Amino acid sequence: MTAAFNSLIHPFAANAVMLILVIPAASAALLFAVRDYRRSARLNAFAAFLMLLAALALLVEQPPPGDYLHVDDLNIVFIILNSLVGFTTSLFSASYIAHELEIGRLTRAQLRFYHAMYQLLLFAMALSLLANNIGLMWVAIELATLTTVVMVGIYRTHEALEAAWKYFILGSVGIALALFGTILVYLAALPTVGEGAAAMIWTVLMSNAGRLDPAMLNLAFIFLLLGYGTKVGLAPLHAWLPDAHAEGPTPISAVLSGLLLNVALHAVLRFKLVLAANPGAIAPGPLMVTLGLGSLIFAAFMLYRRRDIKRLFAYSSIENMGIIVFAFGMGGPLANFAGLLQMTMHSLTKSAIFFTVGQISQAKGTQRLAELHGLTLTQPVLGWGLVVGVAAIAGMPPFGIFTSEFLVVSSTFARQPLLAIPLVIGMLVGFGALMLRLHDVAFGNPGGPDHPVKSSYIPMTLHLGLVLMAGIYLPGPLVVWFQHVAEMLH
Amino acid sequence: MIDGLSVQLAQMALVLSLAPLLTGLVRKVKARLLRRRGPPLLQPYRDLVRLVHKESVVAESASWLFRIVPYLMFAATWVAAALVPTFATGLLFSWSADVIVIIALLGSARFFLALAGMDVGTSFGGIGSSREAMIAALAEPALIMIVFTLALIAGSTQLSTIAALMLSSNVGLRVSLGMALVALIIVAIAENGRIPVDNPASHLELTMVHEAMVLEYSGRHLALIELASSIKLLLYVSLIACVFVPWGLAPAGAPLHVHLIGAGIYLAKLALAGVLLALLETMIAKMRVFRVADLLGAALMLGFLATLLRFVSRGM
Amino acid sequence: MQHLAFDIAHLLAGSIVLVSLMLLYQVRLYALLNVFALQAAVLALSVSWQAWLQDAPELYLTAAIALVVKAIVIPLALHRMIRRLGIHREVETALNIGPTMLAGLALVALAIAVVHRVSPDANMIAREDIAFALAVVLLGLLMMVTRRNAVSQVVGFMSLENGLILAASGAKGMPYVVEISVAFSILVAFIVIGIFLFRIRERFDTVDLHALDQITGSER
Amino acid sequence: MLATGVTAIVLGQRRSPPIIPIYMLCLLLSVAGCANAGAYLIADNPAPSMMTLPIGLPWIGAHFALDGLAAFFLIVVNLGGAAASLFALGYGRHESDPQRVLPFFPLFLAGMNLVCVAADAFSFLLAWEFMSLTSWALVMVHHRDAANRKAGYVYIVMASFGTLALLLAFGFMAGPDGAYAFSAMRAHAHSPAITALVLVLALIGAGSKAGLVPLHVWLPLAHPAAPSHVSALMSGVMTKVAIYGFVRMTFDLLGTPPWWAGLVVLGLGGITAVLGVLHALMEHDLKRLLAYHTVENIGIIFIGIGLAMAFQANAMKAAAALALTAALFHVFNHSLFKSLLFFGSGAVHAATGERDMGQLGGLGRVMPLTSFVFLVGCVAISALPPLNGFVSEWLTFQAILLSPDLTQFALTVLVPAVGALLALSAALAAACFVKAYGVTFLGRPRSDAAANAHETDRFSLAAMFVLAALCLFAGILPGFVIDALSPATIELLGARMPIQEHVPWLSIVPIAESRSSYNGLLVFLFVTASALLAAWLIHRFASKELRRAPAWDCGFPDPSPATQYTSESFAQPIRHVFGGIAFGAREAVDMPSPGDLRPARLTVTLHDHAWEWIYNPLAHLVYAIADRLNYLQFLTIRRYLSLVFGVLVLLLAILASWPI
Repeated sequence: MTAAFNSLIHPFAANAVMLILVIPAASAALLFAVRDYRRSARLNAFAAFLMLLAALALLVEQPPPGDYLHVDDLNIVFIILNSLVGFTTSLFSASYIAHELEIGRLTRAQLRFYHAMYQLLLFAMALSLLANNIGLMWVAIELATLTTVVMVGIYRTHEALEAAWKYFILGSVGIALALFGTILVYLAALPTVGEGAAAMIWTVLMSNAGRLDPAMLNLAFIFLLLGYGTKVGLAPLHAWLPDAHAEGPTPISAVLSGLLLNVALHAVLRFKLVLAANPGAIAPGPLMVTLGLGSLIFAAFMLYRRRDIKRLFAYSSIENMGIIVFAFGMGGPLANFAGLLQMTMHSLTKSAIFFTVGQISQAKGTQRLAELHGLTLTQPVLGWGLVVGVAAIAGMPPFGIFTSEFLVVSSTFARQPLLAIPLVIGMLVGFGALMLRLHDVAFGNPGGPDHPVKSSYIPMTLHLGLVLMAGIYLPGPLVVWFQHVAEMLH
Repeated sequence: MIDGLSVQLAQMALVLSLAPLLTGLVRKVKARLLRRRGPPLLQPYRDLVRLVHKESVVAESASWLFRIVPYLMFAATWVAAALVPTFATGLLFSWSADVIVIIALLGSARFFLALAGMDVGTSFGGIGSSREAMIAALAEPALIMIVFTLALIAGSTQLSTIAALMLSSNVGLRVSLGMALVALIIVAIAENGRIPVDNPASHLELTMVHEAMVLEYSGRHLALIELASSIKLLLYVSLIACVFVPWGLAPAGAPLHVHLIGAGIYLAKLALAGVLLALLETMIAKMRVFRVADLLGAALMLGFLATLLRFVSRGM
Repeated sequence: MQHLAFDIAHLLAGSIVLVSLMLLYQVRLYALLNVFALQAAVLALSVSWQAWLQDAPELYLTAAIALVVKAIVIPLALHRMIRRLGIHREVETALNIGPTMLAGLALVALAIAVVHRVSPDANMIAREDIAFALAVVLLGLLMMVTRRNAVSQVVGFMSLENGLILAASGAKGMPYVVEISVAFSILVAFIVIGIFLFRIRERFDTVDLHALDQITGSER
Repeated sequence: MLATGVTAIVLGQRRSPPIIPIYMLCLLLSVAGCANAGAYLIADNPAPSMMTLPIGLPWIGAHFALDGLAAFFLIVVNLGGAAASLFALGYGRHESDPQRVLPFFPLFLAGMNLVCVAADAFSFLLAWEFMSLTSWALVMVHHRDAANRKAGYVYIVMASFGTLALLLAFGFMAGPDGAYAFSAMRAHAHSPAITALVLVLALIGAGSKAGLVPLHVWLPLAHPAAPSHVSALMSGVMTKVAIYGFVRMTFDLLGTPPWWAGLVVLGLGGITAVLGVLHALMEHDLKRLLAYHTVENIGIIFIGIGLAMAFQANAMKAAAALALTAALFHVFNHSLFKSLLFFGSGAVHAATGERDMGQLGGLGRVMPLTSFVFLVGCVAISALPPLNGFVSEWLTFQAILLSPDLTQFALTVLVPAVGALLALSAALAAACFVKAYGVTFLGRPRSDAAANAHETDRFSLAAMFVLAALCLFAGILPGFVIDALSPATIELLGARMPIQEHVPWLSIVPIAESRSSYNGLLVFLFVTASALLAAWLIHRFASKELRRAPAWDCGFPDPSPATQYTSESFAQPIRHVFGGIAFGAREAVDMPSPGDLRPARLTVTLHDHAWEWIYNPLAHLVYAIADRLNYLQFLTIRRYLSLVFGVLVLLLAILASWPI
């Protein structure tokens, strides 16, 4: 493959792109070898950091698209977000996992495995984001799925294995559907683009999207939407998501919510663009709007009956994904901008929340909501961190999600008032549920044991700080950039 | 200016001096109607003087409020009465307060009296205050409604203006006015604690309202309260008089003899009103406290209806 | 000649659909496995026919994989598993055979109706093949949904995959068909191993952890 | 710009733990804010000052503007803020865990200031919701009490509900291209349909914050839950900020409202006023009583606003100016005396640890100063002359008297009814505060806590006395306040009340001398003069000796304070009259048979219709749906697959039947 690169891509940028892929791949291989878990944790964080640097380098210069990989504004957003959250999560997981080892939930062997898998996951996600070839994209997402399946099951508890199994089966079906969609896209492109790999290259598809066979595209999009939508966690394809979040290690929950969902969403967006560029095909918007609204309202109601704090926030991820998909489905510069913003903010906030939740569950020794009370008294930092995080995720100012939800709702209402009503209702219902749980967890009379928390608060504070800043002030370049992407998605 | 001032002062003195007389008159006539001889006309004055010279006994549990309330109440009532045209419209300070303010002044007098009733911390004081509050809660809106009716007819809430307009007899007979009159009479009876709402002569604890509130008062304080309540009665009488039977009211800046005539006619009106009130009180029985609500509700409805008529059609 | 070639291709594809319907019809696990092996064989045949048709030699590899892995290895493995785990031999249906067959026919009709929308100017072979492939995929899903045994669900998943391979091989000059078929075989292998590891006797949903500890000897 | 300064410094200061500096700082900043806004109002022909910061929503930025309306409300906010800070200087010492109050108190103030100066939808809503968030945090200060947690929950949900309503309204006014700046919205002409929708949404949004019936349910829960100085802010000031939002949206951004809007607002206002005061009468918790009274006063204010809308719709500018002035005047007054009363209740709470009036009584002797200022507050809120509450109600009455000229029949029928409701609520308010003051401060102490109470600290007293003085000032010299309000009315309605400062004897004349006029100063002087005169005469010429003796009480002196009238027994006659309609009140007497020694029991059940008809059903609905959907959490993999399969088949079917 490297040969293809050197021939196709400008050296420097090629290096950046290559690095993004090579670093995690190499370190994954390396981490399999490293025995000492402390060193491996450090190595893990370091590799993630390098990857972040490489991703930032893409801002400086973007290589021209190649047959396999390409970089455009759209996936740069995702890549940088991914590597950032990946880095912070690796920081968090270093301390978290150490604690898990102490209390004996994990063995050293599993730990090695864990770190290697972590890097492998980063690699898979980066690959699927960078892939210009829809087949490659599919492979990468399958890889990411398998990795996370293994990670979810790592605790070997009955629940964990069931969750992993459920995830695995549903995921495989999703993968199969996505593959069928991919084949259909190829067939749609066959008459115009001609045989061979060219018909699977996204840029090529885009450039003559207008002349692809619409009926075939429609068929393909349905399969792709369902296949990748399973990964996005859209209701009713969401079933794997809550259990996987609840039973896996918390850093993995953070990565799942913060990153993997975005990756799948990115895939959906790619094909949405192809479809939108084709006059004859059905408009993808309504489909996505419907699915988004459905997920939002469904998840909002599901929040009420949750007993496990991680499952609770898993459902809130579904809710947010619903809003994001809704926004992209609405289209238009405002809504797209809002969708991007919401996605970024959700990744940051939700991972921060999972950091907090992980530390809470370590401090209290349970994830059951019924046993968590009055955290602001016993664990002030965690308690207030959770309050801030939930306030942010619930769309309270002065946090970024308020901005994006403001844009989504107001722009929707101006264009499609009838759509805005269920949207608002869903938001309100979800808000009520989150606040209800927050009151019980963060306030009231504390109970249960209190172990000291060793893991660092830095990732959480960093994320929440970013979200806060975004709520008050969005830097100009970022705005311009997002607007450009929004235009591109339009 | 000068005569305005003189009229004002004359009226203030007049209401102060006439009020006990009216009370005495009512008592006398009632007694006569009941085949009793009854107290002499001037008995109220004697009572006041005696009370004023007695020492006043204050309960141990009474607070500072208990002792200033009588003065406040008396002052508020007196000022209110001073602003209702009795025999002349040209009151100097009539512009300083319209009829709404007058009502509100009476309201604050009642407010403080009710507080005083609760001050000592006895059960009967509480009874009185709470019933008074209930009565007032219905009487005041009714009064406001009546005022609306008048104000909408006269295009003003200034009593002098209203009276002047009524005098200028281009008002004619109106349905709304009639309703307002009936409502006003009911309210007046309720506000002054006359039968059938309350019996000023009663000392049967469970039925009394006003008397229960002032139960703990004695001496000069009691005197002031008694005086205030008789002034209040006078006020209502002269209110009804100046709005509904304004004849004989001396217009502003009229020569002296007109004022004297006006004063004479006013005295006649007072006497008439006293006799009528006595008649009414002897004819009907006191009603249970919670029936009062129905009576006052009726008054409120009447007042509201009158206002509504005024709103929807100018003619009525 | 060319026309005849297409007809043969269609014949094979159609017969795969037919076999899928037969799969739905089975009530005993062994019979189910046998029929599935038959389907795999037919698939191998059609794939190799496509290889000859498009003279794409790598498709022969795909055909071989289909033949070896899915027609022979996995059925045998499942046979042994059924015997080992003492899974009883009946196919438990969530929906009875009759209705399932009707649903299957409806799905085939739906598949054809959907693909019929595709403008005919797209080359014929693709169009027809897609119709059949789609039908096979849907039938596989139907199988997974209406059968309760883990084994029969695996079979359903694999027949779904057969549909994918069919579509891929039908797509003229589609790259990575081999890789895809390999990847999928791995996936299927995972599932089968999973079933074996977790001692999933009857249902997909209940994993038996005790067995796992015996196997991996991990302390918890 | 001032408010941003407030925010900045406040944000800088907020983390430092000690009490004094923070409240001092808030005090100074608030006073500065007052001065600034006041200077703006006093200045002849003031020009609105704009300012845009490159924060908030990108490509629009955060607009801030200071105009008459904003300046007036800034005064209200900062006056309340200053008083609360001053009060808190003393009261804050009683706080159990101050570190939960200190960070949010300044932020809360800052949020309210920001709302008043925000000039684009985004920063407005941001400040609005920020205000809710911080106040929610303040409500949750005493979170160990489950009732407070419930209060906080209801509050935050209602708040975000209101915010979403406002958000939708702004979305409508901004249009699809997102013109969120207020200036753009003003320029933009709105179609009737949109105007109607925006009005309804604004009413819901602002009403839910202000406590308009039936959106008031959170208010009596949340306000008492917070520490008293915060309750004062929430009740006295934050509700006013909501009023500001409503006035801003309806009069300023939408332009001339349609007449039916006035109808709706009037009706709601009237109902709110009466229901609020009736609820207050039924309360025996002092702070809840005050909170319900806030509901009543909000109703009165909305009556004024509704009248203004009706007049404006009929192009009766002068009348509209009168009505709006009355409303805004009442806003000012209510912020004064409601803060004062909440401070008083806080002082009582600090001295006795009790909020239940059933445990209080006789505080007038142990806390004379507090009881005096509290009395002033009671007289003011009961709309009795010569204090300020009366003036605004008097103005409202004057406005009502102008309304026969309205052309719409519905209005001419509704307005007198609303007038009756207004009068009723005023009378009931008087009754209610006779009860509140009498039971709390008069009579004999009902508990040891009340008996051993002692006067509060200097700061608290200072705060309360300042407010009382302001109440008196606004009551006897209302002309100045009215003139200060004129810039706002001119901006919103293009009209103003006649200039009052040249009227002789400082009396106020709404329309014309002949029509009506009122002179608080003279009335005040007359009353005090004649009272003093009477006192002097009697003490001079008649007896002035005084003897303390046990209470007579018709010869049944009762030893136990329990025989005093309690708040429930005081309200009983009124409950008899109104309870049936307002609360569906039921009484059940359980009288033991003769010879039976157990005590007789009288149980009274009251129902809050808002809860029973709206909120509980909603909650049940949500939970029912949640339960239904919850089955989806426990399906087997096969069923999940069948979900996926179903969706797939559905989509394919749709596609197959899609018309090309």
